[in-house]
Amino acid sequence: MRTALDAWTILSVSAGVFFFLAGTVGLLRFSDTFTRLHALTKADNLGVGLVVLGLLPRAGSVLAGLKLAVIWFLVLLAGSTVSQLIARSARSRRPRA
Amino acid sequence: MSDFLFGASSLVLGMVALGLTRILRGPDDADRLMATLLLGTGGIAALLLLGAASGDAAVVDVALTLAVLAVFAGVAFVRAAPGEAADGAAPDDTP
Amino acid sequence: MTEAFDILLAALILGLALWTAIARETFAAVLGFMAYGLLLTLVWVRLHGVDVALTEGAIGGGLTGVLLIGAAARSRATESVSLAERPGTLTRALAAGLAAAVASALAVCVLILPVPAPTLAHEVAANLASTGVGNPITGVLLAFRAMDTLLEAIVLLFALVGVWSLAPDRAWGGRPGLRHSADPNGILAYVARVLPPIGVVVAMYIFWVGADHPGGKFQGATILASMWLLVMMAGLADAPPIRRSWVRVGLVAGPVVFIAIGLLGAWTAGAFLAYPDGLAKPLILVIEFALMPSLTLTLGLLMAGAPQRPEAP
Amino acid sequence: MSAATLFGLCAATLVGLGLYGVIAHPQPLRKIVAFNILGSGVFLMLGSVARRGAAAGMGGDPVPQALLITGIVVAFSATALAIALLLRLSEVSGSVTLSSDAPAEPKPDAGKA
Repeated sequence: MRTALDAWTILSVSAGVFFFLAGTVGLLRFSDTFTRLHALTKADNLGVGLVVLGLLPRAGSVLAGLKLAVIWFLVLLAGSTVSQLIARSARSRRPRA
Repeated sequence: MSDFLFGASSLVLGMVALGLTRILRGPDDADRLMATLLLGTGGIAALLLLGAASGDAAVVDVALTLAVLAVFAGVAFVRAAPGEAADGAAPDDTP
Repeated sequence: MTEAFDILLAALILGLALWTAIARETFAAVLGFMAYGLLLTLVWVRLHGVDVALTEGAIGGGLTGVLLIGAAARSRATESVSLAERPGTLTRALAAGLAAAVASALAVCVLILPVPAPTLAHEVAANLASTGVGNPITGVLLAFRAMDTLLEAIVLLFALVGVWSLAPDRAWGGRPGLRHSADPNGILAYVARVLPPIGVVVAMYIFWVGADHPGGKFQGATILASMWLLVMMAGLADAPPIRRSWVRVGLVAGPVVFIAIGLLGAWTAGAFLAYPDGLAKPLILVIEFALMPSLTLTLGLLMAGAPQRPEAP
Repeated sequence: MSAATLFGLCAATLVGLGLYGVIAHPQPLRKIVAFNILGSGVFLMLGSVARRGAAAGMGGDPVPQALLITGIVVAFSATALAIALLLRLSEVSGSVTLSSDAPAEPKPDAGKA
């Protein structure tokens, strides 16, 4: 049981780390603001999400697990609204192409 | 297991830190802000991993605080951006 | 593995501090500072100061960043003028020399610190039971060094009075800051409706666990003040005019209760801010409950800034 | 090297960087940021001392840690006051500069209120 849980944590956390890698590469390599924004939100949603999923079985109590889930939800909320706000502000400031 | 979690935490931190070179390069303020936001998210993930690695349950509360406040940098940016007439800046202050 | 993490963290912090010192654009420097604040939170966790990490995350990562971003955006127009005033080479060389000397002296001090490090942890551990709280930091803040906490709350009030005193005459007593208007159906208004209820719950949780685990009134009040600020920035509510008596009463209520309990201690327990035997825990709770709303109000109004608009008729 | 020593040395460098910025940077807002870096260097040094004092089952000496919390809040209130001063200065004079012979013309409509 213990090994299975550990394997799950390793798998899920590694996948989360991969999405942070993807987010960083996207932020550095993509060509304009909007595509970079797209890369960024992947790290938010999936990176933190998978890390939270990986750590969930290790949370000692229901409250600790709930806190992890709330953190994920808050990161999702912040990521989606802030990316919308940035995109709108970037579009309104850019000269009409 | 704790070594793995520490390693994952270092990796996340190192990668989002690489993303910080966007603050150096810009070109737009929005791009710079994105690098800070990525660091914010990565910081939350790194904290969670760090807390699990060291077995200190209270670290999750720190991540929780950061997550609640994560939207603020973006909101302040939009509110302060030129073109935001409500903030007193001239609306035609665009580059 | 932990060594590698620490070295990476230290290198990142130094790099970001250097960036804020040399960046040409103020906005880029401010963003660098926000990232710096976040990494500092990780450092506090590594130094086993989770209470400090909570404070740093809430204040350094949240409130200070919002203040700086707003100021950077407004001072952008005059940036080039200020850059032309760079001090001469001699001044900068002298400044660099002084900074290097101070940094080296401090580094030497760090390296020659006494080896069995002096600590008050044993004293705190021995006396914590008499306060009834389980979190040693809360014990220090509200029992052993309660005077510091009282004065800190008063310093915050003084800072707010200082900010208010910068109001133009016509706006005195009016509403702080500029009015934000927003599309009521926009995304900003949406997040300002969804987030605050969650934020209030998190703030109360952080406040409540502060008795036995890391947390407490400052961290909780900071989150509450941020939620209030979000609602104001989204244009859903306006800042209150500072002449309102509920604002004034709310601001001083917490410190007044604190001082009253302190005086009570002088009368019943023989010293200012001493608690009578067996009553420490309830009195600490009363102080925390009284301070929390006052701190929220103070922090929120500090963020809102000086009054700029006369109260609408 | 222990984490406490590492971050202690890091703190000494931060104090140096912040001090240089406070003296050498011409722009007031940058001075405020540099002041915050300087302050956080001091806090970090106290934090490293607190970590060295770990005993009695606590991860660090709680007394300096509690003082740190007080310090961070006070530093924030000083920053808020400084920024309010800065904004008022730019409102009154039309420019943000500490130089006594400001090159920028004051706005005609924003005289000393």
